[in-house]
Amino acid sequence: MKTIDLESSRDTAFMDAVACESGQELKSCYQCGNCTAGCVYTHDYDLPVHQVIRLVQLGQKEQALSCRSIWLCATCQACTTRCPNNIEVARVMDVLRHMARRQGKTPERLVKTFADSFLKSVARHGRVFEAGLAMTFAIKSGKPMQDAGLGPAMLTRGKLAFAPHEPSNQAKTEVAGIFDRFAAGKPACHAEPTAATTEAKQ
Amino acid sequence: MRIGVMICHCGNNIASTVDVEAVAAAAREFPDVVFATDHMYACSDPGQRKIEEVIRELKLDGVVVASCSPRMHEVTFRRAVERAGLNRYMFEMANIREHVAWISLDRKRNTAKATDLVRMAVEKLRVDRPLTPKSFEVQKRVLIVGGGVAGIQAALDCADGGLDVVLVERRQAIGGIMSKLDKTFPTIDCSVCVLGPKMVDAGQNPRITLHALSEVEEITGYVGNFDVKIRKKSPFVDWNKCTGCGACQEKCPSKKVPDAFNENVSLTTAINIPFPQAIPKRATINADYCLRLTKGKCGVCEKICPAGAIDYEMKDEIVTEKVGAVIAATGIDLFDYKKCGEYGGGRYPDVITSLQYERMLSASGPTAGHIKRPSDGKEPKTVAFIACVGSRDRSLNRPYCSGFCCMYTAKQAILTRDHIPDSRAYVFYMDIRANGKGYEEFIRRAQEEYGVEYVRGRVAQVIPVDGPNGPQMLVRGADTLLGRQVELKADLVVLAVGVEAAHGASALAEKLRISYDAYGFFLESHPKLRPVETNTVGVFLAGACQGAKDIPSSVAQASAAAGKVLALLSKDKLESDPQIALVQAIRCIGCGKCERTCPFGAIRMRELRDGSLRAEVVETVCQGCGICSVTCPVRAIQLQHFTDSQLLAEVNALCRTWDETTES
Amino acid sequence: MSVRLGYYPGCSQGSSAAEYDISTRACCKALDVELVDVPDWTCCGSTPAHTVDHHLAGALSARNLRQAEGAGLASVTTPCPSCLAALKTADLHLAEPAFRTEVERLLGGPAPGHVDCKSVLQVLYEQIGAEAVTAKVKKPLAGLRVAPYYGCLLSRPPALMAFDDPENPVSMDALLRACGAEIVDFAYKTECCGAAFGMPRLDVMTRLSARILGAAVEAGADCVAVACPLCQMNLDLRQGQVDSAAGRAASNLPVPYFTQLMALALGLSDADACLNKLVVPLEPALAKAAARAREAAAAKAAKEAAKKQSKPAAADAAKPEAEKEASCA
Amino acid sequence: MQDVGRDYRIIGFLCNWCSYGGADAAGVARFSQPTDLRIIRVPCSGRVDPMFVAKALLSGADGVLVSGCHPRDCHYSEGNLYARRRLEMLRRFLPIIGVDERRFEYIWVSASEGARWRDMVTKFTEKIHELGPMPRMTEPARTLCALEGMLGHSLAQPDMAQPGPEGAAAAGTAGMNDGKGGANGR
Repeated sequence: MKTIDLESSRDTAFMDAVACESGQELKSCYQCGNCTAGCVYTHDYDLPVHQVIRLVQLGQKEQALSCRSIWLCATCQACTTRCPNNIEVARVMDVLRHMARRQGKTPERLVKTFADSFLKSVARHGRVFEAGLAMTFAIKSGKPMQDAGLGPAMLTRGKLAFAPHEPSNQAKTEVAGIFDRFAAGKPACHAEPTAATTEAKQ
Repeated sequence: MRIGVMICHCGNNIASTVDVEAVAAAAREFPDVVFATDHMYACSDPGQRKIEEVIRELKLDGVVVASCSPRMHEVTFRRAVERAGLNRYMFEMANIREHVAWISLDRKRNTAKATDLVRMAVEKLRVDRPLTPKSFEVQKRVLIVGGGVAGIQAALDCADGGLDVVLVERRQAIGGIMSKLDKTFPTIDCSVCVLGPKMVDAGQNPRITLHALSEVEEITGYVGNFDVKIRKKSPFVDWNKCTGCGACQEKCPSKKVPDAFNENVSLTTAINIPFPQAIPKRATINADYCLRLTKGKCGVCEKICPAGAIDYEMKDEIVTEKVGAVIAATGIDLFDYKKCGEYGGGRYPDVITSLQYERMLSASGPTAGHIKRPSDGKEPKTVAFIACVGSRDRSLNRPYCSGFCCMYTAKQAILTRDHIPDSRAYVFYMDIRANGKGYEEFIRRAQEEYGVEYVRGRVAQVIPVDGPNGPQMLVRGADTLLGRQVELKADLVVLAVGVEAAHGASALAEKLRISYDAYGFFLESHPKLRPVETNTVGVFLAGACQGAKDIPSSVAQASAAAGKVLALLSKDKLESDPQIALVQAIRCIGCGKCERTCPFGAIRMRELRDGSLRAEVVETVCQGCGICSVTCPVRAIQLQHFTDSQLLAEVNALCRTWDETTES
Repeated sequence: MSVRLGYYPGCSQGSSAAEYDISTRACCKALDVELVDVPDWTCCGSTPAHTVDHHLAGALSARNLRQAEGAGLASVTTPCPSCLAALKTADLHLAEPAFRTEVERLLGGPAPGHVDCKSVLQVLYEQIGAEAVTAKVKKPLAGLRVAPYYGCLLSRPPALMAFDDPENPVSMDALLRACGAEIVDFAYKTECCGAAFGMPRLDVMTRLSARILGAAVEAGADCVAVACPLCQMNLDLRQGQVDSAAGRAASNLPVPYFTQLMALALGLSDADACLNKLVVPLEPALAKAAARAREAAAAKAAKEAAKKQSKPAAADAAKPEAEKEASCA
Repeated sequence: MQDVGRDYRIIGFLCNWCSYGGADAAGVARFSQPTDLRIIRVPCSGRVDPMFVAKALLSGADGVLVSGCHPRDCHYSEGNLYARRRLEMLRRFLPIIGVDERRFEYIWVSASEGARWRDMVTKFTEKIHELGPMPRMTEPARTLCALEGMLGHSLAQPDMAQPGPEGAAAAGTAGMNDGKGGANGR
């Protein structure tokens, strides 16, 4: 394993960005490992949660953003619930994933594909059109047969609506608008820690 | 008036962010100031001699020192000026370290602020008056609250020093937490063998009056003369008659009473003597479980008691004691393990606290020293210890380190391997805190000699599972050194619970008029230099009530507190602080407002010949708060050294200087 | 008492979780909880949104809160924990000026004020209560052994959800006990089932769900009661995938929504419980339970009879008991 | 905190046992704070006469902060409760005599709360900077006497602690009766 030059590889801008976008104070993490201990996804992670946090503490942007773990976190909140230092760990994992996306890093392609297809469906119909989502994903994923077996079971039980049950056009345009403005890009984070977040800390 | 001023560098503590020469220069221009200089260390011997020198040479009648907080060195400097023949109250201090140099790096502003503070001090000094303390008799007795190892040690030391001691213990026997321990680290001494004799001494010493099953109800008065009201709870047994034979305990039909002394891992009887070495060895009836007291039937103990000591009608009793000093030694309680739901304490029988485990290890405990897990009484082969439960945890508002859990956990792991040679002991820890004599060595013994497995990482969760032979607890942890998730199927899980201030500690603090921190631990009057004193003169601290401590530290602090008390009460008379209220009779209109507001009853109304009333301050009782000064409609009563004009002198000093700065 | 609340079904209630929607509405009606649908609601963004961007997620949820606010609904309830988490998270962070500003940019309009969001479970447990439920039970689920599975989000993180015990929730236990069911010791109440990984990482999802189903079987449960459409889909629809991935025989463990079980106990029509929508049928479990209840009742009756010889007085008191048991079984 | 040429005039009355200790603790912990505050040590917040505060504000202080022990934690058992009652009364009267009551605050800080002290001082100082300098009062002395009337006090009377030297007397009460207008007999 290659040596980390703590000083030269320390990306403080990155550290600040994570702190700012997540509203979490990572300096207060003392690496007890509770998050890792309780995380049911550790089994599939390439880096345990506490080490992901550690990388951020040391400003190791490249490594932190290219790990698979940040894509495999399901936000089940076990870590956040049990952190002895009141750090919303899951929120930090979210933020790292956001950054990785912006950098075009996607070690877990299908996870990204699923999220994208889901949101596309929402953007088009205002609500998720499950059948449509399943189809699109099946095709994009290159594993069209994975869930094919489930089709009949759902159909016979009327669990698979063929047509999306959509809200009014008005509502659909509003939702579409949200996505358009989001695509138009957002300002960099300059969020001072505010009421809710500081409160949560106490 | 001739005033001298000394500005202290305090090495570079002050000088690095305050231009002390400039402050001294400015001071020379202040009214009545005939001398001003700066000095490297005003509190040092040369510093103090310099002060005395100047006072004599320049015939000063007042001195101002600008240095650290008066809470730190006011006493020091007052002694210095007194040595040079000045009255110690003709001295003022400006706090330019804690309140200036240490809170800002802005040299320009700091210097201006320091100058202001010196000006305020000078202006006050100009209206200060010499005061002379009076002396008063003291009670050569000491009250000690709490009969744990600290309280016992303090009691014995005070008694040895010739003081009468009143020892108050909330529970029915003294000994505290130490009496529940099996062995002690790092020597693996038998705990009760070490403590037992001390308990006996405390019980037998003619100088020590022991009030067990009692609590301090109220405490009034002041150093040298405290009046204490003590509530002696009714044991429903006349302890003067009871011989502690235990016959009642054998016959008592109510046998389903949780045994508090055994941390509720076992049951006892409604009437009981908590443990064999109990001091006082007297029976007590638990009113919540006694059939006679709850249902009106039974009465077996009364029938069989050979001494006829049982008294179901017995009521609480209030006794009053006069003492000259108080030592608080209320110790600690354990963190409630139920608050950590993820470990299932209270839900799963085989998840227990370290103190419950300690009782199991103890030969006099419920299992007679054999480790048997609660669920099925089987001997556990795999025991998991989880450290820092309720310690170093902000989410539980317990951010502090409890200090000794690392050590007792190592001890319990060693004892486990001792009791059950074919067992395995795992310790899940975050850091090992072993900063005591022989402590680190002890930890290493646990690891090397006894093969205790240490796993670095907090445990997330404990859940019940079916093991090969019977139910087990699945411990889900992490090994942060490997960066891996780890799991352990344990037969027994021991939670190394942290400590909290004893419940009710803050209430006692309010009765004693001492301060306590956010967690209920009592506040010492200076963390470094006055660790056993409190802000209330005559009240001292011993043991863990001041902050988590292990046995040696508690005993050491207890002896320290005893030493302080002995020194204090070695004098036959004490000097009263002259900073008390004084009535100007010609101004007093006898309205009696002051008498009504004084929290200490230090003011009484005296009737003159013409029948009119005048307020009068009882000097030994007045505590010098000054509430009366503000209450008096005609300002006839003034707190000496903090009079209206003295305080306003400081206010004016500030406002006036500012007028100048704005005009200039 | 009657309660009036805004109702946010969430997308899956229209299709994959239709039975949850139907049984929820039925139970609420029966328990005097008036549900007013949030007009023209849209997707809350769910997990995918917050994995992409917090402001986007905030805006998608905020739109629905605004709809509720507009309809004069001060508090909203939703059966879906994922929706709930999304709505509550948005509501919490809208208190932060910076967050609010960006969300309003995305909304292209004003963001809503505070809207109180609760899960249907919380409403039934806190605002109706077990006692009230017991009072209305017509067909107790006597003998039915249920493993209550809450999923990860209902009570976590406690700071956000502010409901029940994050480590050992008991609300569903209480409601189902009130319905006469027997709650088995189940240590996996809040263990994550694999959530949305069913499609992208089936292997991950099956590994996690396998542990939960396994634990429930081990605990001797007749069925697993759930409160989340995603959990239900993973444990029921995908049970086959789970079992085969775990390389074991079919668990055949029915996974009804807790509202379906309540609907049954409250004696609402099967259509309202719509059991036919479950992939693993519940009926066999119900039959087994009924048998179990009958035996228990019989045994009890026998005991009473035996007692009667000795102490006639006691038996009379117990007799109606026994009959009641028998009748409901 | 916005920077101005010089410090504002902020006077603090701190009880010796809790708040003064808290301020010391903040210093010992090297918590950086605004420099404007000048602290006057009193035995107990119960010693703080509302008239001191009024006097300070009317003689040009921009803000006054009084800090004592937390209720129930008072070294003199109830001094801070008297303080609270009196100072609350004063706060209500300030607007009447034309002083913005935001310039005056009373708080509780214990000897162990260094961080809390830092926060309190910073907040108060920032508030005063927002309010800007205290406007000059016309005839402060008369206003003061008016207030004395309202509060049923007479600060203007010379007190016993100054028998002889005029200097002392002047320093003591000059501000209270700067020249004429004062209600006192001298």
